[in-house]
Amino acid sequence: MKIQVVYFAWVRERIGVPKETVETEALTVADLVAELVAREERYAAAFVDMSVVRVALDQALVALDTPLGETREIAFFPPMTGG
Amino acid sequence: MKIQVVYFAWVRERIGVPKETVETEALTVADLVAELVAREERYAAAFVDMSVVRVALDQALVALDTPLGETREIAFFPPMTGG
Amino acid sequence: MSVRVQETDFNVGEELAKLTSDRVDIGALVSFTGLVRDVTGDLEALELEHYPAMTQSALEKIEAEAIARWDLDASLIIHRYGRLEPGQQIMMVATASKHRKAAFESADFLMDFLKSRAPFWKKEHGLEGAEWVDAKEADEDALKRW
Amino acid sequence: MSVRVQETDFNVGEELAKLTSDRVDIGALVSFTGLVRDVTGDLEALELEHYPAMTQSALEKIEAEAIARWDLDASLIIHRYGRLEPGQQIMMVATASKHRKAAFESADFLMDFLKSRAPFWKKEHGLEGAEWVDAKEADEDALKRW
Repeated sequence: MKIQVVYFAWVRERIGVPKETVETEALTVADLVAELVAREERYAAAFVDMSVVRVALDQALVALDTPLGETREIAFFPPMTGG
Repeated sequence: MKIQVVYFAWVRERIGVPKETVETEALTVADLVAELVAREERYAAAFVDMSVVRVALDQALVALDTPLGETREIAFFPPMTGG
Repeated sequence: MSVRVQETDFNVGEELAKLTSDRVDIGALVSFTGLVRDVTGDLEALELEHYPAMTQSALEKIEAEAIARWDLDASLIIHRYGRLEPGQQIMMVATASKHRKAAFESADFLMDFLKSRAPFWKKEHGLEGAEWVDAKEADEDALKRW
Repeated sequence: MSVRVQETDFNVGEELAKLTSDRVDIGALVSFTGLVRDVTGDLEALELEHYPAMTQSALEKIEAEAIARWDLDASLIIHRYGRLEPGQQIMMVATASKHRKAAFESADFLMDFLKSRAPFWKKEHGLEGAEWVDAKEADEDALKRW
């Protein structure tokens, strides 16, 4: 399936693009992360410590083991610093 | 000794004047209250329940058993409702 | 760090702007505004009586206590007296600090102490007559939090 | 009850006045303003990045949660993005209620959730270069209070 992937803050900077479309057969968020990490060094640099990376599926925060299901957009970003 | 006595809110309304000078030999706040209550009905009406009357000696809140000492001004009023 | 007791109205926005203008050390600014609320629908006015000789110093004492407890960069208390109509402003406090926790807690603290330790008394004038507002036991209890 | 995500500045005084104008049911109004603080003395600007597709709905969810928990008569969240200089306003929340406790608690709650659940990221641009602001563990812990 094709999924839109968006990145923010230092995750975006390490990966080098704000968004991209990814073709994947990954079942869960963690599967997709593993797939990206295996592809290129810049993904490995962004996802080296997943405890400081947050994930949203279609704009809702989820855990790493969440199935991708029908997700159209997945976002990766650091812990938020609003307010 | 002569002491200035001031009243606020419903204490003032029951006593009928905002302030007056009282000549007294009372040693404590409680003594002065007892003396006033014995003088006239309007004091008795104001001081019938001292649990809802607050006292300040020279603008500082005190307890009923506080000695009058060198006090120039004593104030009687209901619990405050600021804010 | 200032306290004002006045009959006239005040402008919250202008007061807050003054507290932070030309400053880059303030990260958090909290304000509380108290307004005349018409609970029963028949309130004509709220009359605020106070003890002029005591009010300013009582408010300054409360402010000094907040400054001693929290690391504040600015604070303000304004309290009105006289006759106020429904919807009008009664008083405001503002506290500014580097961090939000200090700003929130100190404003909350100021309000709790203003309620029960500032020499003001409220009388509600309604269509059916006038009545003094009773102090709430909950307000006195609130002081024990601090 | 409104949420605004914008690049432009806002006027706290005007926003608060709008919340309470023509109303006689509001007794307590609390506001929090977050400002750009120059901690080290060499901050040139704070850059706020956000996730446009998510920001508005994330803030609305946080506001809805506050409205569900407290009896609020009005609420407002404004959050800016883009490049901000020291001393400038980043965001504000305001809550109005009949009673001060609800107004204070709900504003405090909104801030705790905005800190860790609103999709904003801050980058500090200083004389020595730029650095992303790390989330504080204390901010995440603060959510457990509620």
